[in-house]
Amino acid sequence: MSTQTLPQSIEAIVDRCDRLIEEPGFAPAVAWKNAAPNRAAIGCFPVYTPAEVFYASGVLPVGLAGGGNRMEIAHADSRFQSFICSIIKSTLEQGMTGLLDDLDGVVFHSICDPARNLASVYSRNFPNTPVEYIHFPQNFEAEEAPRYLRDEYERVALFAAELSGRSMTTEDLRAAIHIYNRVRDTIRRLYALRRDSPHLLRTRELYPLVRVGHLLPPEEHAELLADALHAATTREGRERDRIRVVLTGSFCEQPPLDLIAAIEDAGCYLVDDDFLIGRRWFTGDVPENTDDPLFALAEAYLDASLPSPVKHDMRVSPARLLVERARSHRADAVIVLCAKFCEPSLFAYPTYRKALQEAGIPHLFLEFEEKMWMFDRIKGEIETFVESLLFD
Amino acid sequence: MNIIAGVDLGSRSTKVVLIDRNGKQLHAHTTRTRPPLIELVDRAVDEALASIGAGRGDLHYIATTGFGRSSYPERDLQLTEVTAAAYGAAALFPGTRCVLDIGAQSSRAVKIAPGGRVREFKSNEKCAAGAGGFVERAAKYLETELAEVGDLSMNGENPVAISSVCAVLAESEIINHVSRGETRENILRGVHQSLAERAVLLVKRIGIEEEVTLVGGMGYQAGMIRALQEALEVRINCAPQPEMAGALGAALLSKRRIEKSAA
Amino acid sequence: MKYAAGIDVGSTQTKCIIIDENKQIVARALTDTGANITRAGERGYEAVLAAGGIAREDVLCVVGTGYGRFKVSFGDLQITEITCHAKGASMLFPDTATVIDMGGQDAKGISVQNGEVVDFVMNDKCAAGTGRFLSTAAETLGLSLDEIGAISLQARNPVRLSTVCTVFVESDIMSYVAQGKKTEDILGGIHSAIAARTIALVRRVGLKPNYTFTGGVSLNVGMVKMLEEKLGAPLNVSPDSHYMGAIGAAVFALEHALSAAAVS
Amino acid sequence: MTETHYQGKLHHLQKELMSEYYAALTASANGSGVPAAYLLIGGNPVELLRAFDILPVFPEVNALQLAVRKQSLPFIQSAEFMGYSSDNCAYVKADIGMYFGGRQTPFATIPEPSLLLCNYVGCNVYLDWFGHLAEFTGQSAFQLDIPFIRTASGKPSKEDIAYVLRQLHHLIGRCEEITGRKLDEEKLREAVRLSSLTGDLWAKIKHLTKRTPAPYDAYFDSVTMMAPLYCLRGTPQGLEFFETAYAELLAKAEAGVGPLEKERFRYVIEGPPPWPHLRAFRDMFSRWDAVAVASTYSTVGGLWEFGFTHDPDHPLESIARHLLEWNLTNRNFLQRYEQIERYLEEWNANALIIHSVKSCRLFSAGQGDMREYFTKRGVPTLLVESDLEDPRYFSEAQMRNRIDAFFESIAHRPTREGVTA
Ligand SMILES: Nc1ncnc2c1ncn2[C@@H]1O[C@H](COP(=O)(O)OP(=O)(O)O)[C@@H](O)[C@H]1O
Ligand SMILES: Nc1ncnc2c1ncn2[C@@H]1O[C@H](COP(=O)(O)OP(=O)(O)O)[C@@H](O)[C@H]1O
Ligand code: SF4
Ligand code: SF4
Ligand code: SF4
Repeated sequence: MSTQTLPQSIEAIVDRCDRLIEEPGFAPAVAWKNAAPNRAAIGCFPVYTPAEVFYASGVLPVGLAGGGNRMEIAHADSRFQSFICSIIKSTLEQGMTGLLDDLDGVVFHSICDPARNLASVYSRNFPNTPVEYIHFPQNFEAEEAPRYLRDEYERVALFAAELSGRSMTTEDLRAAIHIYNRVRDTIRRLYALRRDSPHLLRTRELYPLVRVGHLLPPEEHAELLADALHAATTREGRERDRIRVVLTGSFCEQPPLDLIAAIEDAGCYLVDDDFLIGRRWFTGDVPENTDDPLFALAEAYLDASLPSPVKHDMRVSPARLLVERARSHRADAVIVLCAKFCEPSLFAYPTYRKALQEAGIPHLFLEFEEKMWMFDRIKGEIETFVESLLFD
Repeated sequence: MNIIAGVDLGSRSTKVVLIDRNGKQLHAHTTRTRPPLIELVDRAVDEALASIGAGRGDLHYIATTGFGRSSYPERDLQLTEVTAAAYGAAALFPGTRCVLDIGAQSSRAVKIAPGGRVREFKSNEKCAAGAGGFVERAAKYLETELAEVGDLSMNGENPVAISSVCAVLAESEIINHVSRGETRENILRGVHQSLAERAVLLVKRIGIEEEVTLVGGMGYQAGMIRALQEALEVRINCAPQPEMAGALGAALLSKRRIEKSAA
Repeated sequence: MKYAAGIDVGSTQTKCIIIDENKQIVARALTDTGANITRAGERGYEAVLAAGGIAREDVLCVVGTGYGRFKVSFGDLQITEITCHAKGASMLFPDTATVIDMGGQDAKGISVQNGEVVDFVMNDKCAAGTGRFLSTAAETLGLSLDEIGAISLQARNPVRLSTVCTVFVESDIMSYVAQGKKTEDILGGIHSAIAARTIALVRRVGLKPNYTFTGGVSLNVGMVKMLEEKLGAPLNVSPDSHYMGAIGAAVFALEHALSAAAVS
Repeated sequence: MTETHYQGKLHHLQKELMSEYYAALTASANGSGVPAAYLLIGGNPVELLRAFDILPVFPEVNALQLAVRKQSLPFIQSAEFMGYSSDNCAYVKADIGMYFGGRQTPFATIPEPSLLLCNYVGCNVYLDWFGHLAEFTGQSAFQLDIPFIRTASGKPSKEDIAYVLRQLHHLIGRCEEITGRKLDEEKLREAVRLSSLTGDLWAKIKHLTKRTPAPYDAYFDSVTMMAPLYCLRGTPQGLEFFETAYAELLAKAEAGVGPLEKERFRYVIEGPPPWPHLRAFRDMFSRWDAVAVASTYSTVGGLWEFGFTHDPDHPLESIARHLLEWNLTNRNFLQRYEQIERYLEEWNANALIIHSVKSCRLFSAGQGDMREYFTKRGVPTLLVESDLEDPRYFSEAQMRNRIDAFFESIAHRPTREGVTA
């Protein structure tokens, strides 16, 4: 159904993404659902959800990415205390205010204790909404782990089939892996472009491009990304005197768009980040044509997924990976931007700090909340940091 | 004359420092921060210039810092208060490696390189906050002038314990102590100790290195300096006009920028 | 005539009430709790006795409540302000189902049935979004507490606050001032933020009309309006709402005295 | 004045046995040659270690001991200086701070681990904690991955059990490497047998508080028995301790004596205790003649009172079941609601206290919902907040105000006979 018209400008594409992101509800998913029988849509917590398994079963996985800074939390904070991160509350709040009514179910998994308990609280508060929970193996060394995860995915596929009324075939799964591979591949290219020519693609632009993937069917997203890649590559621009920064920490709850812009405006080129890991979580393509594509997916999680503080792969030191990432991206500095009260990311920080100090890479530690509205304080911190690198 | 002005728009007070092209300080004064900020800065700078017999025409360059740094459109350079205070402290005490900046509402610990470049810094967080404003309110409960606070605290023999992390809740503790009949001296010393403990937590997070210089208005309070010295177990430098460090740093860094671009 | 007294030693102010045997309020006194909590109770008590021209011996029973209730050592009983606010509210407004109490250091929601507490919630260990927040805001803007409520009602474009943390609100306000925002819009934003937070808190015990608003902040007309707007329901507010804890305590004192008399 | 504390034989024996245990830790630290393994309380597989004569070290127990002795804060702070956040679990911070402070505590020198056994049971923080210990000690941690209970039945699946069993075999391999000895199956069976007897006694002790008055406080007194339950389970000393405890508590029950002069309120309590302020917290309840008849916290290491026993004939299977199914931490949040409901009903309690701790989100995330759930069902429920390790989060006046108001409010209500479900 590609309606290839005039090449669009990157600004126009980003603008469209911004609008989609800020619009409450899930109109694209609903349209997709209504376009054919045996389709359903499910909300998922963005980190590491196996989108392919759902999509192959006729279920569009929609990323739950919090409530942003316009939503007022009026109900959910009676269920989760003040020391729990915002995305937990805003997800529940969305449920309680009917904003998730277009979704046919929700899936959570073992990323952290609050998200796990949310699965229970969610199912209690919405007895009519099917809720699924995936256990990701935490023992990356065990040879039985891929098999275990494969079986877990199979269980999830049965759950998905119940929602859509359609069981997935091996062919379906191969096709789903194929389309998501395409999405991820284009995202990787966009990331590479930003790494090599950060003046051609701002993070404030790249971010919404990836983020709409939480809302759109993968085919549509793949197309949008391809257009964006083309537009960005052919753009004109001049590299400026800014510091190159790798941003890490905000893999789950997402910072406000204005905060991302503020970081850049303070004088940084963000050359890598871990935003939205759920849209791009493998380091390369997942093999499409194996006999058991479920197994291939499971193996890819264990051996080829991007690191994050909710994946506890003891074979590698996340802190060392961060240092390597900073080096390979020719970064002048690292900003650790953690969601307030996000224990996994806060726990990662001391090890990062030690490794970065030992490697002589300057870093700045910051905390944000999705509901942040004023940025004066945090801007002051970033400006100081930039000043400390620019002035001598 | 080629005068450089550094203006520090703090939450409570606005500080102006004038220097000449050799970096010599010509003038320094403080005025209360009151909106509108543009007029405030204009007036403060004019007054400063007038006091040394100069006028607007002599002003070559103006740098702003502090929370209101971007509110003054005529600025040539804007710097955050951390950067500015670091350069100011380094100018006042060249051996400084660690700057503690305690103002009315915020406190920060900054590790610096020789010359003043910031290496690492840490600002106070919510719930562990507590700065000059806390002392001001304590002084009010105790019906004491701010200017006396420092000396009274020096005379406290048995400082009271203040354990609340939140500065607001800590005030109720102060009230409690007053009701138990504690002396002003002991309470104020307790207040300074609790602020010093918070400062230690900040400093230790970046790692302490000597020399340590205290800047910001709290430097006027002898009791605060002593409490910091005891808590950190190091000697603390403090200038006679400690709250001017930011404005001075902004002016001096301007001078460096001017020289650099001339070269 | 015999009397009963309730003394509410709050974090900021001490409120004292004397009622007669018919539960009519005959005297009130409002004093600053100030530095000496132990003396605050006694001082307030003296003030209320003087205000009513009542002799100590004619008071059958005294109940202490509030944060400093244990300091009302001359009292006969100590009861928490939660129980007392429920009691007092039900005396003045018998249909009360929900009490919203906003004091100096905390905010509470109390679900009430026949004057008794069914359930209650308080804000967590934090001074965010309380009366103290309003005092700090007033101080930062150079206004008095009595004015801010009325000014907030003039807000056209209320600002959004990023925090209701009492320690950090000053910097938010200063930022808005630096941006040139109008005082009424800043105050409008402040009242709106606190009202929203308070309602979210009270919702935990169930938002059941009829509502009675108690505590010092009930004197703030801006907050009354804002809460009513957000609740979509009227609030019972009396000129004595600030005394509600003391009124409840006095009613307990009277009941205690009467039942003691019945026993003997 | 109400007596809020009693010191029976069991307390003395506890002190004696625990100091022997700590002496063994110190000896290991000083080179006695007995290897030590760090492991976590949640559903701990201590029997397996006993079979290899490996000393179990529970960092959680050490952390809470520090807190009880009011010595946790400096360690917490030194971890915060390393970059740990004030929002991170303070058990971890106290432990890491202590580790870098030379592993010296007032009760023992904690040995370096020969094995870091991360029995991941529910708590995701466990993974970070042992991951960091691994990074700092240069040791590799053994991740025992226990799938979370996520089925409607509340049971682990066949796949789950098989997966855990396979990992237990790997663990045995690791223990064999460390000790240079093959697994002695007889020894394992014996440890499991001792464990099963211990567990039975513990279950019986727990059922004693169904009586009125409850012979002991199922929160404040249970914690005395929890350290032996973890540190000594699977040994003859552990069994001896529980025999003594049961006899003593049974005698009290028969005599109709409880920890309070008069028992007025019976409550269930959810959440870990505020260790740094345990005494003050207890007194807030004693003032109201309120006794805890059941606590969820006492089931983090195992849920024996609901029918679990180790099976010496199937030692590994029963260890796997213990890890997967029979402990609080690996069960989902709604199973906890069921557990509390059973306590309210079968233990005849008339109120629920939720002590919500900031450190432990495993326990606390969602307790607001729990409050809502039980309040709606007519159970008077109070939620209070503080912390289990960090002394800074306890505000005595506020805590007391809430507890007083709560009991004032239920004192005025007609007393319930149990609670209608
Ligand atoms: N003359 C003085 N004597 C004692 N304390 C003072 C004096 N001047 C300022 N302070 C203290 O310093 C604080 C203000 O410091 P300052 O650095 O000016 O703050 P800011 O830059 O945030 O406006 C006040 O809150 C007060 O506690
Ligand atoms: N005249 C007034 N107008 C508006 N607000 C007021 C007035 N008087 C008191 N308040 C508010 O009431 C608060 C004190 O409330 P109160 O119920 O007495 O609290 P507490 O019992 O904790 O002392 C003050 O912090 C202030 O915000
Ligand atoms: S932001 Fe962090 S704490 Fe919150 S749900 Fe995500 S991983 Fe969990
Ligand atoms: S009011 Fe105090 S406790 Fe509450 S958020 Fe602010 S600093 Fe923290
Ligand atoms: S989060 Fe809870 S269960 Fe996990 S280590 Fe901390 S206290 Fe223990």
